[in-house]
Formats: sequence, C-alpha cells, structure tokens
Amino acid sequence: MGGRLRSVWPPLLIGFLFLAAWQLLVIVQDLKPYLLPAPSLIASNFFGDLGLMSSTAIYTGTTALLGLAFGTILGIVAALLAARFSIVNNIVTPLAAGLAAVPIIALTPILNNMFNITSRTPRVLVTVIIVFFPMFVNITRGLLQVQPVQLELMRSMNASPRTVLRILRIPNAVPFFFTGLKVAAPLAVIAALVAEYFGGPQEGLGSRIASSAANTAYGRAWAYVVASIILGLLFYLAVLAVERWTAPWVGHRRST
Amino acid sequence: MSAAPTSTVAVQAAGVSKVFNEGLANEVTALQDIDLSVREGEFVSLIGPSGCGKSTLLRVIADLTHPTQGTIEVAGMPAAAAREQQRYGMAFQQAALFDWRTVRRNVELPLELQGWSKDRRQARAMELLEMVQLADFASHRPWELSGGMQQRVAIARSLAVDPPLLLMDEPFGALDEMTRERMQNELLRIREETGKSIIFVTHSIPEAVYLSDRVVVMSPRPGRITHVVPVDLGPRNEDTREADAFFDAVTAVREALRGHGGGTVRAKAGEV
Amino acid sequence: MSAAPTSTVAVQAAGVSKVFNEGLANEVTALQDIDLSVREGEFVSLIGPSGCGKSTLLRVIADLTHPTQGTIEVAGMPAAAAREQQRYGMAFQQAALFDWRTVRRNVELPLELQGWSKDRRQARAMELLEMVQLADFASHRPWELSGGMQQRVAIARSLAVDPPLLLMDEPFGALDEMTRERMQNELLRIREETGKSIIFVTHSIPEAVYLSDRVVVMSPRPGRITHVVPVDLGPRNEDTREADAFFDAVTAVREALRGHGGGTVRAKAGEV
Amino acid sequence: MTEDSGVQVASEPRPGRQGTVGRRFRRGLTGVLWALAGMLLTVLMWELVKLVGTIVSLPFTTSDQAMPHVWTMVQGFGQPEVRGSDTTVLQAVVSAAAYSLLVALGGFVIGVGVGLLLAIVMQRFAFMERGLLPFVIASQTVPLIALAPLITGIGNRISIGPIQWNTTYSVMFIAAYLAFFPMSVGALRGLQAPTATSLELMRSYAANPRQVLWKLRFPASLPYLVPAMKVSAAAAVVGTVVAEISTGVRGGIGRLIIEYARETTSQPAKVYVAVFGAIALGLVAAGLVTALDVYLTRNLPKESTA
Amino acid sequence: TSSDSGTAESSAAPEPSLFASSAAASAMAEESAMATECTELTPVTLQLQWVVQAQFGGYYAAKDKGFYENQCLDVTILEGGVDIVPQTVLAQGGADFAISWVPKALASREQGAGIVNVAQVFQRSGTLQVSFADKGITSAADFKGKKIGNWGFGNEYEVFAAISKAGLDPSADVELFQQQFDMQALLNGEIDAAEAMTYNEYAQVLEAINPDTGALYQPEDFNVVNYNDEGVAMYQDAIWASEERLADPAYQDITQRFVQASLMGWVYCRDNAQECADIITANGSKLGASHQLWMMNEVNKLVWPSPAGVGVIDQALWDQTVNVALNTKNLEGATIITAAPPAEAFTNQYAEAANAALQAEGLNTTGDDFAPIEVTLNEGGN
Ligand SMILES: Nc1ncnc2c1ncn2[C@@H]1O[C@H](COP(=O)(O)OP(=O)(O)OP(=O)(O)O)[C@@H](O)[C@H]1O
Ligand SMILES: Nc1ncnc2c1ncn2[C@@H]1O[C@H](COP(=O)(O)OP(=O)(O)OP(=O)(O)O)[C@@H](O)[C@H]1O
Ligand SMILES: [Mg+2]
Ligand SMILES: [Mg+2]
Repeated sequence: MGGRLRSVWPPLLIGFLFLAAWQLLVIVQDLKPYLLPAPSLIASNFFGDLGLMSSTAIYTGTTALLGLAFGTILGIVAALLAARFSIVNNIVTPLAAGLAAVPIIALTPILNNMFNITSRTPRVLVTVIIVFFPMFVNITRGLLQVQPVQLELMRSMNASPRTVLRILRIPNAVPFFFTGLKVAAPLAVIAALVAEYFGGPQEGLGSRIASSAANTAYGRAWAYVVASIILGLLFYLAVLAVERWTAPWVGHRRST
Repeated sequence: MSAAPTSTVAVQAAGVSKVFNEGLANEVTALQDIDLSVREGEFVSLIGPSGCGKSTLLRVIADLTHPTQGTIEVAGMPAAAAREQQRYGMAFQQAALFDWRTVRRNVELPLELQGWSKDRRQARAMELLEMVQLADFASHRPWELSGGMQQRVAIARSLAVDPPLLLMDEPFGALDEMTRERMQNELLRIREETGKSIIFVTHSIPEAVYLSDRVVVMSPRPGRITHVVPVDLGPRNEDTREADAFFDAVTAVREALRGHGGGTVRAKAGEV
Repeated sequence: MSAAPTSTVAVQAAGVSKVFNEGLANEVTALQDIDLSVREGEFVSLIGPSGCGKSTLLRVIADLTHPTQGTIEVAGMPAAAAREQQRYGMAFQQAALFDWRTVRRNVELPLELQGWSKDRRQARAMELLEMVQLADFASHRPWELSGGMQQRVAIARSLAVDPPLLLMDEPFGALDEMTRERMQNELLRIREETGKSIIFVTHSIPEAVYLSDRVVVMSPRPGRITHVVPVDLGPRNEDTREADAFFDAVTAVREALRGHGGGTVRAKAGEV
Repeated sequence: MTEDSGVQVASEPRPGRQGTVGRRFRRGLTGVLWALAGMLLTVLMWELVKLVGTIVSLPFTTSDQAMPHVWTMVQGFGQPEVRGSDTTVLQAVVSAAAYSLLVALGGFVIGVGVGLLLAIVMQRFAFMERGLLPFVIASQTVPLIALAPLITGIGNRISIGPIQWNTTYSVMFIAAYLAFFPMSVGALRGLQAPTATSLELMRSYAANPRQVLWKLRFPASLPYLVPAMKVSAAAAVVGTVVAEISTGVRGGIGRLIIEYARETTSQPAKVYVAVFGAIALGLVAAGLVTALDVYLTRNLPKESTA
Repeated sequence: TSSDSGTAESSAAPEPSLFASSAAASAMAEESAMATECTELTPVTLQLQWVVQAQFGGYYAAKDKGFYENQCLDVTILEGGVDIVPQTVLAQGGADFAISWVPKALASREQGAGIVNVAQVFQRSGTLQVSFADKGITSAADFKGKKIGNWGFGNEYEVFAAISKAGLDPSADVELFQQQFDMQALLNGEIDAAEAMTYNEYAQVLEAINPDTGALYQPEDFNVVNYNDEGVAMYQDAIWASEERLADPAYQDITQRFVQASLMGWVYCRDNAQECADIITANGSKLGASHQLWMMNEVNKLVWPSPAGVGVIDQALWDQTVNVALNTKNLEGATIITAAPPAEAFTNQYAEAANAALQAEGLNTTGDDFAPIEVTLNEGGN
C-alpha cells in the first residue's frame, strides 16, 4: 500500500507543480486564452462537459484500440516471419521503414479515398500502420538477439526453427515486445485522433479538437487534449499491467 | 529415433581441424588433425590445458559448428544426421538456462521438445531434480540459484532424455567435492544401466581417471591429441580411488599433461 | 585512498544473516549468524557444498547486497565505506566480461575507472595478461575465448588495481591443473609481495589448504560456519603439497565437510 | 524460402565480425537491392489488387481515382512541375526530400539526445522514472494542432544573439518532439538491461553513476537503442513532414504534399509522387540508422541483425 | 444564381485598357510616395492563412508591382499552413497584418486576440455546396435526407446555418459527414453534396475526367447551392490589424499605407487577371496555369463589384455574419462566438481613406463595371 502510494506521488507532484507554473504564467504574463488557455479554464471546460468528453474519448479510444490490436498482431506476425526467413526480413524491413516515414497527414487522405470515408476503417488502418513499425522493429530485434549458447543448446536438441522460435526466441523477445508496445500504445491514440482531421464521422476527439481549435476555442480544445492524454496514459498503464502479469521475470534480475 | 546403422563405433573423428577467423589477423587454430574414435558404451574423457580445444571438439562432434577439415561420424552417420536424430545429449560449459522458465521447466525443456505429456515430463523432471538434490528449488528461477546449483540443473536437463551418447563439457566444474563424487557415481550408474557412450571434458585428473575407460590428453595451439591413456580399473566402487592402479593412471595422465611421454600411449585413429 | 583507521582486522562479520525472498513462498536463508574475522594479511578460504552461501557471504562483505541482519566491517569501516574507498578487489564466480571490449580493455576497466593514463593502463593490462598467459589474445573479444581463458581474464582484471583485500569466488574453477597451480603460486607471490588479505572461495580442498592460513567450512540451508580449520604449513614451495602437514590439513577439512567434528576447531568470532 | 535465420546459423554463431570495409559496403549494397526487391513486390501487389478489384468486389475502392496505376505515378515524375516550368516533378521531389532530410536529421539528433538524457535521468532516479514517464507519454498524445501555434508563437519571440528563430527551427523542434519519445522509452529499457553480475562488478569498483553509464549501461543497451533509433528516425521524418504541412514552411516534402494534394481530385497520382518522396526519406533515414547500427554493434557477437 | 457556371457570362476586353495603364498607375503611385518623403522602407509582415495562390493575388501584385514600395513599405508575405492561425500570429506580434475569415477572427477576438478588421477585401462568400445534377439539390431545402459533406475546422457553419434556415434539423433531417479537402467522396458517390470554394474545389471537379464520357466534367453535370443566395453567407478574407498598436499613430500610418497599397493590388488584379495569375505562379505556387487563372477570376468575382468601395464593410452583411456566428450551432452544440463583437471589431476608416486616395489617382475602386473573364479549365488544372 505504502509502496503504491510512493509510486503515485512523484507524477502527481510534478504534475501539480507543472500546472501551478502554467497557471501562474498565464496570470502573471496576462496571457489571453487565444494564446495559451489557463489550466483553470481547461479544467472548467473539461469538467463542465464530462459526458461529452468521455463519449468522444471512447469513440477515439475504440479506434485506437482496434488499431493497436491489429497493428500489434501484424507486427508480431511480420517479426516472426522476418526472424524465421531472412528473405522476409530483407524485404519487409525497408518497406516497414519506408511506410513508417509516411506522415498520417499524407496517409489518411489516401486511405480515405480507398475505403469509404463514412466508416471507421481508414482510421483504424492508419493506426495499424503507425503501430506496426515500433512493434515490428523491436520484436524482430528481440527474436534475433538471443544468446549464442542458448541457440546451440536448442540446436543440440535438434529443435526445429519453429520450436526454437517458440521455446527460445519468443520468450527472449518479450521484453522487447513490451518496449515496443509502450511506444506504440500512446502513438495509437494520437494516430486515431489525427486520422479524424481529414473527414469521416465527427464523433471523436480529433474532430472536436480540430473544430474547437479552428474557432480559437482553445479552452475547449485543450479539454479534449486532456481527454486524449488520459486515454494515452490509460493505454500505457494497461501495457504496464499486462507486462507485470505476463512477464514477471523481466527486469527482475536487477534487484540485488 | 528411427533405425540407425548398427555400429560399434559411437563417435569417429578423422582428420578434424577447426580454424577460427580464418585468414584474419586473429586467426586461431583451435583443432588440428584430430583423429578420435569412441566405441559404443565407452567413457572417454578429454583433458588438457585451458583453450586447447576441448569444447570446440565437443561442439564439432555435436554438429554445432563445422570442422574446417575432416569428417565426423556419430553412430555411423554424419554428425548432422546424428544431431537431427537426437543421438546425443549435451551439457554445456555454461549452464545456459532460460531465465523465463522455472528450474523444473528448464529441466523439462528437452522432454517438451520430444513431445512428452505434461504429467510424464513433470514426473521425470522432479526425479532428475531429486537426483541433483534440487527438488526444493523446482519452482525457483535460475537467477535465484548459486553457480553450482545452476550447473546441476543443466546436468539434470542433459540427462532428461535418454540418448545413446552424452557430451559433457566440464559438467561438475562448479561443484564441491562431495556433490561431485555423488554426481560422478550417478553418472556411472546411469551409464551402467543404459550402456551410453560418454565424452566428458574435465580438468580434474582423478575425475577423468575415475570415470573413464580412456583419457584423451590434448595440448593447445594448435589443439592436438598428444596422448591417450587407457584406464583399466574394473567396476568402480568406494575403493577404486584408493587403488594403486588408480594412482598409476592419475600419474600417467599428469605426466602426459606435463608433456612427458612416459607411461602413455600415443594413439592413432583406428588403432584404438 | 584516504586515511583509514589502522586496524589489524581486515574483515569483521558479526551475526550476519541473509534471507532471500523474505516472507514469500520461496524464502531461502542463505546465511545465518555468520561470525568471521579475517586478520590483515591473512588468507582465508571458504569451502562448503554448493548453495551454502559462500558467494552470498562474499557479496555481503563486498557491500554488493545488504545482510538481513548483522554488521560487516572492512578495514575498520562499514562495508559500504570500504567499497566506496576501493579497499577490496573482487573476482566473481561468473567472468562477467564486457563483450564490447577487447580482452585487454576488459582488464583495463578498473584502471580506467581509477583514471589511469592510457599508456600506464595498457602496460599494466599487458603485464597481467602475460601473467595469466593470454598476452596473445589481448585484442580478441571475450566471446572468442574458451571458458578457462575468460576466467583468467577476470582474474587479471581483479588483480589490476592493488587493493589491500581480495575477494575471490572460485577464481580457478575452470582451469586445468597446471594452469591452476601456476595461478595459485602467482597469487601467493602477490600476497607475499603486497601483504594483501584474501578471502577465497573454492571447492578444491587441496587448493584451500595449499593457499590458506585458515579454511572456513560452511554448511548449507541455512548457510552457517561449521568449522574453521587452521593451516600451518609455513612458506609454500614445491614440496608443500607432499608434506604430511598438508595431507593432515586436507583430511581435516574433508572430515569437516563430511560433517565430522574430528580434528577441527569450532571457531567463534573474536576468538580467532 | 530459405530459413537461414532459424537455427542453422548456430553452426557458426559469431561469423565474420571483422567485416572489412569492402565486405560492409557489399552488405550495404545488398540491403539496397533487397529494398528495391521489396518495392517491386509492392508494385506488383498494388497492380494485382487493382486487377482483382475489377473482377470481384473488394471492401475498398480500387478505382484509378483512389488507387492510380503505378505507371501513372511514374509518369507523374517526368512531368514538368507546373506547365511550362523546366523542373520536373521528380527534380522537385528530390530537392524537397533533400531539404527535409536535413531538417529531419537535425530533429533526429536533438530528439535522440533529449530522449537519451531523459532515459538516463529516469534510470538514475527511480522517482524520476515514476514522475517523468507519465509526462513523456502524455506529451505524445497532445496533437500538433494544439501545439503548433504555441511553438511557432513562442518561437517567434526567441532570438539568441544574432540567431533569430525562424519557422525551420519550429519544424525541427516538432521533429525532435516526436523523435525523442521512442528513444526515451527504448533507452530506458536498454539502460536497465545489464546483467546483475556486471552491475555488481561496477559496484565493486565503486564506479560512480557516470562511469556505470558510460562503461556499462550504455554499451549494454545497444540492442535496445538500435530499434529505438530506427523508430525515432522515422518519427523525425514524419515530424518534419507534418510540421512542414502544419506551418506551411517552404522547401520540403511536406509543402509538396500540400501542393500536390490539392490536385488529388483531378490528378490523384500526383500526391503519391510526394508521398514517395516521404517514403524515400524514411528509407534513407532507416539506412543511416542501420549503418550506425552496423558500426555500433561491430564488436558484439551476432547472429544476424535486424 | 450568380456563379453556377464554369464559363463566366461576360466578355471582358482582352487587353487591360480599363486600368489607365499600369505604367501610369505606378508613376502616379510613385509621385504620391515621393510626397511622403521616403528615405527608408518600413518593414512590414503579412500573414496569410494558406500557401501562395491566387486567393491572395492582390497582395502579391502589390508587392510585385511596387505598390507597397511606393508606399514606403517593405512587405514580407508569410505563408500559412494547416495549423497556422493568422489572427493569432498577428495578435502575438508575429506579423503586422493578417488575412483571415471574419467569423474565425471574431472567435479569436473573443478569446482575447486584440485585432481589428481594417479592410474587408472579399465582399461575398465563396462557399458552395456542389452536387451531381441528378440529385436535384438546388437549394438548402433539398438537403433533406441527403448525405451532406462539410469540412469541419470551423468551415461548416454556413452549411449548418443554411440547413437550419431551410427549416431542417441538422442532427435529424440530414446526414452530415466531414469531407476531406478533395472532392473524391463526391465523385465516388459516397456523399451527395460537398462543400467547395468557387475558386478551388469547384474548379477541381471541373478539371477531373468524367469516366462516363472520357472528357472533363462539365458545369451542367452539377448543381451548386450558393450560400450568398441562401442568405447565410459570412464575410471571408479581410485584412486584420493589431488593435493595441492602432493606438500608435505610426502604426496607423503604416496601416493606412498598407491597406491602400493592398487594395490597389486588388484593383490591379481585377484588370489584369492573367498577369496576376502569372505573378502568383512566379512566387512559387505550383497550381496549374488554368486553375490559377480560374482562381484569380473567381476571387475577383468575390471582391468585385464593391459598391461601397473596395475593402469597405457593408453593415448589413457584417450583421449577417455576426448573426450566423452567434446563433448557428455545430454538431457539438458550439457556436463560433458567444456574444456580439463590439463596434471596435472593424473600422472602415482606413478602407475609405484608401478608396479616396485611389480614386484621386483615377482608379475605379467600386468595380461597378467589373466583368469577369472567361477561363477554360484543362485536365488537372494545367
Ligand atoms: N567463436 C570463436 N571465435 C574465435 N576463436 C574461438 C572461438 N571459440 C573458441 N575459440 C578459440 O579456440 C580455442 C579453443 O577453445 P575451446 O573453447 O575449445 O577451449 P577449451 O579446451 O574448451 O578450453 P577451456 O578448458 O578453457 O574451456 C581457444 O583458443 C579459443 O580462443
Ligand atoms: N538473488 C537470489 N534470490 C534468491 N535466492 C538466492 C539469490 N542468490 C542466492 N540465493 C540462494 O542463496 C543460497 C546461497 O547461494 P550462494 O550463491 O551464496 O551459494 P554458494 O555457496 O556460492 O554456492 P556455489 O558453490 O554453488 O556457488 C542458495 O540457496 C541460493 O538459491
Ligand atoms: Mg571449454
Ligand atoms: Mg557461489
């Protein structure tokens, strides 16, 4: 209990100091909301319409979750193939790197034109693409970076490549997998959000932020941003929880 | 598993050389012109100074690395085929345990690969852990064990399946004397019961003599076989270590290691 | 480095216990009630069955882990202060070499940390590699070495700086007999020349006896000191290993290890 | 398909570590060839999908509007940018990509530096990890639309000595803002990667935190740093392009994407041409990181490198 | 409906004769500049809301033809991007003047940005709702039951206002979708009517190939709803200045000179559409030539005629703008502004003085005889 408390107060403290400084800056410098809305203004917008905040966050969160799930699966599959067949590795790695360099802002219009703009599909696809790269790169590295002696052990037992994958490479890649997921989870949220700028249903955080910002309603825009931050943190915490639960050995060895 | 040509030769190495980093500045000739043949059911120890190529020789026999020259036959077939047919089990110099598995599941690993049912392999693993006196630690993680305990887990793992040939690289190096003697006797018992052939790397001359039918002495850079000392002590028992023949053999091996020819037999492949 | 209280006690452990995973299902009492005092310039060996807590004791003394109970003093100061002041050097059971450094630069590591100039530390490293007979491999990478060679690099590294206390955990475990004897004599020579205190973990009874002024025998679960065998062989030389006193001491330690009290001294802290 | 990264490599677990310059060059060349093969494959797939789309109905549009033919895109490269001008689209894309690459490189260097620094601080002080990490995460879920006006706005007020802030710095800043995140997460994990024994070794030397960092944690973290850098490089490129779009700054690929996207309705292939520029940019960035990887891990035992 | 066809109805004289002649104009401008005794040019920055294109033709022409210089100004034009908010940049001091649509600028003003509309360049809204002719959508009332695209980003209010004004409920009677900044969704039939600017998206549609005919789409293939006709039009491009700085006589002077030169640029572009289009292209726009000229011509239609004089605000249209901004709710229930802006939000002082000065130089500043030219669009706008 005390331990949990101890792990909670540093971010709270830093967060509080940060917000206090922000509020102070706004007051002292007499910054107008069009420039930088005060935390108090954002908070009143946020709490003033909690229902709307949560329903928009749920819409975007669903897109992000779908994208994260599919992107992760795709990343895993591609990494497994790449670790097993070097030809896949040779081909997929540069393609993935190239695809990862296409900004959402260029990608979304193309996908919006391919898939019906009135559906969620193009947004999920954008998220999938964003999630894919960090997952793929990290997992591939984890699958390949095994100790030579462990590999020899497997070989001495005449393990098939598939077995080596299952018994050695996959467990070895677990910490890498979670490193990738920790990067991908918040990115999934932002991808799902940004994909909403370019059209389609207007129920999500992205649309709301865009239209609020376009009207210089920065207090409201930032309230939605707060919702997206909360969403991102939730995703991240979920990843942490899953890591603790499924891979308890990771990072344990450093405790002496 | 499947039918292998019957043969009385368990391992046959002919003209084996192994050069690392060939052609580069840091070239090392780890093995040169190794001829060695191990009969079925024979216990052969490899002994020699640090870096003389013992581990490399084991790895070549196990088809974990390819010789630069020469050929290896295991159970009458090429090394690769023997590996694929699981004709040997290997204990490595490093324990090479998997951190993400408990001690018991580390021992189960080879059984899993052979598709044993969960119950059977658990029972087998516990039996082996009992043997290496680590049953209490079955559910610990490898990094919670002492060096010697890790090594014992690795030994248990190498004995889990029942291959006709055992390749063991300093398996008892990190064990105290008493545990070591227990393990030696266990190994001899297993060999007795199953008729396994065993190639065993050790730095302990008494251990080599106590266990082996033949002690192969190697010298470094380039790694060559310099002497082969036959040991004939009959069935081992409590008194073996006190027998004169034992001390003679120990002395012979020691002499061989020091580079003197006295009392040793220079072996040539095929002759033995 | 700076002024330390002069003291004739190099290490003083009082009532030291160490429990891992306290309160959990897999709780292990690695050390219980250890009292041990090592005089300055003394050579003490720790011997005992696998898993009895030897490594843990060394690590507690080195302030690498904290005892659950009891206190440790090194050179008259708390263990932490002694570590910070670099009053000891340690050789680990695993070689723990850094893959990304060449052999020579691994040996240089502690010198680098102490801010030696490049030339000086290169010279020192080469000198030490010469001593462990690995000068030829100075520019190799650790993973290109055999097990024993890696261990020798680690030994060289632990000797690189010149601390008043050496903590060595089975440093010669992977070495062949000849190399081992060479290293033993080197160690004795260094001790002679520098007056270091040494705590040395080994599984070899003759080695413990040959090297030590006192052999501390431990028993496992919970790890306790059961016997302390004083060894009085005078200056070591070629003949020491043949001396009757040597064999007597070996027998005494062996007996102690087997749990018999005969011929051994039960030590209490402070008395020794 | 061969399966040479399965177990077979174990036969020689640490092959040719001291690749000569020539060998390394050749390996780089094959890498490029593979990348080309991958592109070719993608092109074939694209056209195949289009072909299939004309026969059966797919869940997405395969019309020339949504998915222009590859040759239409290639044709696009050769056309003059604007009628009558003598620069072709290809030239425009290449020079824009070169410009963006430079900005992205700046953003990458800053981002990687900041990411590393954060990781170091978080690794060093546990309370910092708990205190900072949520904000690092939070920073990435703030959309640029909320930040860009702030950044350019605040930037406009900055002038350090003779250097007056200009929009290019804002772009670089945004690139760094996106690039630092994967680096900080990956590096944090990497810095925590050394084995207990090596950490104890350093502790026994009473090495100070800086020494532990430089001599142990940093080299031991390389397996994690490299993928992190790859993701960061991609993020820097994306950040650059997005920021160019966001701030409308001239010269880069982002601006081209805006310009060409306006013609999507009538010339759907044209925007792909600019997107290819971004892809090429990403490939170059990834190539640079891979080269760095080969250099950094040249001394480590390796099986094969991702 | 005024601008429902691609080929404008008038037949402008091919040569720019109406303008006394550009050389003469500059000479006159020079003269008046000499009068202000210009020893050193005053640096001035103008923030646009988008990248260079004919929408901003007047400013580029003023710069290119030396009108600014003659007014002793050295103008730097800052291009916009998707996240550049010109009025914010202006209020923060990042620029001396900004071009912005009135409703958005009023929203910023309400959030504390001290800005003043000093010249209302566009006299009418350029927003259309375009649909295929066979859908039969000729007025907002026909939106009922249809899939109606809008751009979001604050560009949707005219659509919403028109829907409401036609007696429809935006949340029930129509299906609203945010469309992308291209017209693919319309052409693919995913939506029934798409928001479009006369000078840009509408042209894009007409530059696209009709797969049925293999030739370009023709104006008669489409219906357009013009929001000016629906009575919900809001003022668009205007020149904004800093309210705070307008207290300073020096800035007042600069503003006067800037507005005057800018409006002179718009007069020039009215009479020299082709040359202005070329100036824009020379300034780095990558739009195709026919598209550029089309845009110039359509923008001219938004500026001219200016019955009260170029840049001068018509109170009635201002009130309509404010009214829509104040009362139209978007899907979220938000309005653009929550209170009517004070009278200080705009001033005709500068525009009127500029008109007087320009008229004194013999220029027609109302454009009462303005006639658009005829532009033929080519495939892809080339
Ligand atoms: N992967 C490698 N790359 C380069 N050289 C190697 C490699 N593996 C082994 N060697 C070299 O081959 C020689 C023999 O090594 P090997 O491990 O077989 O020795 P060993 O007899 O097992 O020694 P030890 O008793 O110390 O374990 C050594 O000189 C070593 O440096
Ligand atoms: N990190 C740890 N977590 C839990 N238990 C541990 C840990 N380290 C050591 N132990 C336990 O403490 C006991 C003593 O271990 P230690 O390593 O000190 O043994 P040792 O005497 O050095 O044995 P060996 O001769 O095999 O090296 C063992 O039972 C071991 O399982
Ligand atoms: Mg070996
Ligand atoms: Mg130990």
